[in-house]
Amino acid sequence: MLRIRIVENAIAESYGEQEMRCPVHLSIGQEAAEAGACAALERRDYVLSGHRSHGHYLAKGGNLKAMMAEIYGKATGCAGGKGGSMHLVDLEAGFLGAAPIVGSTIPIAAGVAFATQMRNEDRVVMVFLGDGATETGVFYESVNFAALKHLPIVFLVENNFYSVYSPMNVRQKGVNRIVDIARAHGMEAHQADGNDLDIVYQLSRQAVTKARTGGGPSLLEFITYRWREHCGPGYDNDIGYRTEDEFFSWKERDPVVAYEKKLIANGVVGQHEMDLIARDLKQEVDAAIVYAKQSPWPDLNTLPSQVYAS
Amino acid sequence: MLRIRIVENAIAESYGEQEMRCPVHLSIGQEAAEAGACAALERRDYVLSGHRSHGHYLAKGGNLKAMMAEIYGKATGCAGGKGGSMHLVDLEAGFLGAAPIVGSTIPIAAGVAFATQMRNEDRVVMVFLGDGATETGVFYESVNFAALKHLPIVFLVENNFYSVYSPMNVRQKGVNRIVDIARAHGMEAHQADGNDLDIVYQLSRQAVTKARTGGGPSLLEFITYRWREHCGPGYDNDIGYRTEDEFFSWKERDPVVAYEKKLIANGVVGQHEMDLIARDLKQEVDAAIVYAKQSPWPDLNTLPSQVYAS
Amino acid sequence: MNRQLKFSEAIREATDQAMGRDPSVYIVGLGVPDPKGIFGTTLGLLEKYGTTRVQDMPLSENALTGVALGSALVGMRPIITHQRVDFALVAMEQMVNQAAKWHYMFGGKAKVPMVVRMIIGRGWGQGPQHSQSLQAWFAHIPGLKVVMPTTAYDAKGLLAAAIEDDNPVIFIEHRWLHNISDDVPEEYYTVPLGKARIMCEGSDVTIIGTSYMALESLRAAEYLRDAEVSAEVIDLRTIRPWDVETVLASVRKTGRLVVTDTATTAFGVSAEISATVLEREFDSMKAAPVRIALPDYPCPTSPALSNDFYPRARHIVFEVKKMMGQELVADMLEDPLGQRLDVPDSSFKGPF
Amino acid sequence: MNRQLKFSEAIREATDQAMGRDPSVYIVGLGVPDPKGIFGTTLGLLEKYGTTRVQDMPLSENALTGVALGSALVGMRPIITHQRVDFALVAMEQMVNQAAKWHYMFGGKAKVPMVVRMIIGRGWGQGPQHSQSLQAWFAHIPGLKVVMPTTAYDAKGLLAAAIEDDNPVIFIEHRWLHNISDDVPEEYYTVPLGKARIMCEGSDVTIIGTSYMALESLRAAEYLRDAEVSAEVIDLRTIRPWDVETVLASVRKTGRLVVTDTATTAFGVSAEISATVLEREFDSMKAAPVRIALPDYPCPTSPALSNDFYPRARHIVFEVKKMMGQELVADMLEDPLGQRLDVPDSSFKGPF
Ligand SMILES: Cc1ncc(C[n+]2csc(CCOP(=O)(O)OP(=O)(O)O)c2C)c(N)n1
Ligand SMILES: Cc1ncc(C[n+]2csc(CCOP(=O)(O)OP(=O)(O)O)c2C)c(N)n1
Ligand SMILES: [Mg+2]
Ligand SMILES: [Mg+2]
Repeated sequence: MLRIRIVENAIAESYGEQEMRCPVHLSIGQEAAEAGACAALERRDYVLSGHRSHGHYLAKGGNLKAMMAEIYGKATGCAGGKGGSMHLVDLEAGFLGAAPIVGSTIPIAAGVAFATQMRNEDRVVMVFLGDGATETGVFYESVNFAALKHLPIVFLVENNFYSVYSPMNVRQKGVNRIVDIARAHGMEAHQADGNDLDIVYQLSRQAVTKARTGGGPSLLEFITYRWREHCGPGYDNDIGYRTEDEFFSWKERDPVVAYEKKLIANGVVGQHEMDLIARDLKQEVDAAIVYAKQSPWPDLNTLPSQVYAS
Repeated sequence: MLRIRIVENAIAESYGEQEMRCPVHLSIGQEAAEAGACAALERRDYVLSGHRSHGHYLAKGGNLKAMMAEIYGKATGCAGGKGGSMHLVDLEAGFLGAAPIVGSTIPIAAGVAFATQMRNEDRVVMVFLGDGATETGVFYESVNFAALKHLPIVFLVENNFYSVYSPMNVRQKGVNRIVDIARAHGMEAHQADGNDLDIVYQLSRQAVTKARTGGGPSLLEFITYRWREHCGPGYDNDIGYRTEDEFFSWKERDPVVAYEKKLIANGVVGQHEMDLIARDLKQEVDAAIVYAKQSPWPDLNTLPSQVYAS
Repeated sequence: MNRQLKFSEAIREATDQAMGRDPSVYIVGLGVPDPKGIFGTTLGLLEKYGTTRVQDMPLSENALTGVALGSALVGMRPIITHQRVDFALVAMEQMVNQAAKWHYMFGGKAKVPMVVRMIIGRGWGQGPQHSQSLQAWFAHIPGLKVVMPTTAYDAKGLLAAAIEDDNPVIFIEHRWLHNISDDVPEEYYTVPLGKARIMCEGSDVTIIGTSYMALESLRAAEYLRDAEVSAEVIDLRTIRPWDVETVLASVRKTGRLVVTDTATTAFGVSAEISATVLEREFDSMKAAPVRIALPDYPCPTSPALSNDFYPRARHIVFEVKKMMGQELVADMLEDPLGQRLDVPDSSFKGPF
Repeated sequence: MNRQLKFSEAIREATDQAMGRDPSVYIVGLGVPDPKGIFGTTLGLLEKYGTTRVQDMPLSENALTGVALGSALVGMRPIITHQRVDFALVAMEQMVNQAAKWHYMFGGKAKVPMVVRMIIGRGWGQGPQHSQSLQAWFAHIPGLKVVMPTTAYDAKGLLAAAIEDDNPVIFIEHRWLHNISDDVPEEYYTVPLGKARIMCEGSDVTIIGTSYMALESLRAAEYLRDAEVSAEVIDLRTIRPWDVETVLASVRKTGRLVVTDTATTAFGVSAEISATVLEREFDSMKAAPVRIALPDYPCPTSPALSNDFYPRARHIVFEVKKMMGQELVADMLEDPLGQRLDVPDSSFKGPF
């Protein structure tokens, strides 16, 4: 969780250098939902995601250097430079891919779960999506299919109240719409505080265990908040789609700080230890950025290749 | 209701002559849901439908001769022969159109309701769909939109258990999935016996009144049964996707006969009067078929016209 | 070796044999296991391979395309069927943004071996929403392959090759071909994607046909023989990648080009072929190229209208004679037999 | 009359004026009323026309396209916007099966006056799923009209004409044009759909451009002037119906044809234009036609790769010189300034 925060902050800081020449969607503020959910998975399990995927990639154990290099458009990037920030992949880590057409990776994840089920493999699939994605036709179709086939999948919704700059009230109605949709299909569903790492982990653990033991799919909706602008490194409270008050009320509920405090209060770790961990992580991230910057550009002859597999 | 039955039977009888050169989807067995729902509407209200639309067209007051001529591909057809059975239209009757891509007229109907609302018109929109259509992404998207905008619309689902030859259990899960989906969006929804004309009418009347008085959308799911084959004039219980037992149990619950019996039992009408009505209707239908057969073919120069409106 | 099989049976046999050879092949689609079995092309598979590998689905074409894709990512080889290409319009996003690009956009890390079967047709009052032919759309998308077999032999071999292929392959079947028979070997074989078939050799004009239009082109070549015109008919078989070299070689010989297609002419497949040939073989050309495909409006339902909607052999003959400077009989475009243009040969057992 | 306006402002002004003139015009799209206002093109409309006529929407492009259609059936004139054409892939069914055919399939009983605005672009690391250009798809569909303005003047006039039109019009804007200014009258005016604009006259070669490629074509014509080649540049402006007569007249004069496009070359718009010209003006042609558009793979994200993905003026110059038999300098395709090909002029204020 802290690692995601540090990586995202580092991206935000370096973005201004104009060397990351692709859009980035940072998830600062939402780390608990991402880290907590992935902590419930095994390495062999699969994760898919959408446009805001750095946190999911890292939480699932994706290679940090390959991610940074990808954002920098380098040959050493996880997609050889062809994908960029919105197309991360790390097959060894079970991060099967992220793609930015909202909603589109949801059925793909269901298909992965379908294959897993057909082959009787001991793997669970988790797909991350936002509140906006729950308005796409393909989301509902996928929920119906997963329920029908009793697939080993967890639909992990991070509800951060916005789709770009559009608030919930211009997009959805119904008090518990998202979980109720899942339940209408006979699927177990829970809504909970997405900024509380322990709660996220517990619910995710339950859902993953259920899926693993043949109990079928679940949907989890975690309420959280994106701190930075929708796309890009800055803040955008000033442009008027949300209030500073709202922003600060969420900033006070910083999931990273909250968990740190909890760990320290419970005596699991001391403040100094925490600082050391943070320092090490920062060094790791800085090294990844250096690695990315120093990596070679992809060779021009890779441009027309990989259109077709053979 | 009886009229729909008689028309559909006449189509079934004449189809073998091979002069109706287009697919037909008959709704024999489902007439109560169609007649009862449309009876709750005013002429100025709008209806849209899908592939199985003869009953909706007639119940809304669509011109019978124009429909028959359309099925026969004649110039006097309601779409000038360009549409056929799957593309009925009668603007004067408020039947805005039917189209056979499953699910597709649902958002179009929502759009009609949206316009009605924007212009503050006193009109309600009713869109007919089947149980299969509730699996299309666009159905859910439309329900979400209608609930969000509080549109004056009624989603009228005729659940006849089959999508072509596919039964519910290979397509959907959840005990009351269809109504629960609507409710998840904060929309009022009811499931009821679609073969009982009075029940259908009452629920439809409530939903229409609600929509008309600013109460927003509703979804009504009526359970019913298609007697004939999915597409075409015959029976197809023999091919194996459903049992004769099932078929006969529904045939015993014939909505037309049931209502006739009720009327007679309640002394509203006598058996002889009923027979006279049936005879008149049969004559009307026969005349419409003669009209259709005698009508001229569309002129070849209409072939490339009407691609663009001007 | 001289076993006759219908096109639809050839499709079924290819599916059956591919499923028998490779446990990762499965088939899903609306009605796949139902008693009609997608015009007979999937009959018997359920009994043989069971409900896991032969599946019906909810009326959710978009999600199910994604599901097929997802399963392919982890090693399955799905076949997904659509009874009309029109229905697949709801699934364009998955096919075009996702399936076509997945291999490229992840730098070759993953692959998507899947086959999307779609059916196109002609007439029978199906009307505007059940009669489109959208191969040009798919062919425009790098990352997809597009196959349109004509003969039963090719149907079997190309479907087998499509299933073996590691990429998303759009497999388009013309309903009027389903009942046409030819020699189809019993054993498993593949026909390579991307290779055209010269259906008959000729020296005066090159006629390109695909799918059902290859048959009309062949018929035209017969009529033309009587008029002392030697036509070479090429069945493209694969639209993307198409066999440029075979076509260019033919045009170098004939100097004349007629391209037919089952779809709307404007912005269609025939434009690409014509443009490419003219770019590459301008100096070989003795006459302006001609395209023969559908007119620029939707297909009407009434037989009185759709009758004149579809081009047939005599339209090809007419254009070729014009191109050769031969005398044109004024009424040759009218059908002497009064046969309805929207009704297939008697070998066809409708309905669609 | 000499007021300068940016393309994006021209779009906004056309929308504003159309809404002011006709109460049935409304605009809906993801982010339409948000603070960024679709790259500035919808800013201020909410304040002026209120929340009923200027609407955001759920992330449901398919349904909302149907909603727009439905409202048009009963007399509204919706404009629906998509920030990328790629996002509109989920809405193909409504546009192609429904909106395009509604008028025809009901025998002219109803009409669908609606405008679908879509944005295309170039580069900036948008990658494979945010960079497609699908005008060929829409142009292949009878019943749709397809407009692609280049100048701010045309953007305003063509959008106004599209809104007035009684048919579904696909209106495609290139993001690199949004910040380019030219003379735009304040008063309301329309530019007729279906008419090309001769951007500069010439006698040696006809260069067809649309949208952003019309600007590259113009630049190419300037370079060519130095090489004593007189190029006529035609901006098609409308892709369907396109202005065949203006193009043919030009080719009759020049005998040479270069067609550029913002999309994948294969099976694209440029094929239709090339094929039509060769069919109709074969005898006028002095050289083989050439198409200059995108290569046959998706757009990669890394600037090191996308740099070489997009054709520019010098690629056009190169092809024209070759066609004219002029000497070719070996390295002319390389950029002397080392300017990145995926970055627009300084007039562009990104990001996409
Ligand atoms: C089909 C589609 N429509 C629109 C977009 C543009 N878009 C990118 S992200 C986004 C918002 C998604 O909101 P949500 O799912 O809540 O995720 P969040 O950004 O809040 O993490 C939109 C509309 C898109 N990428 N795909
Ligand atoms: C998008 C789409 N997919 C498939 C079809 C083929 N199809 C026509 S009717 C139908 C069944 C629809 O079932 P339902 O909605 O329950 O209506 P019913 O036929 O029972 O009245 C199907 C699958 C279609 N027309 N459109
Ligand atoms: Mg969100
Ligand atoms: Mg049904």
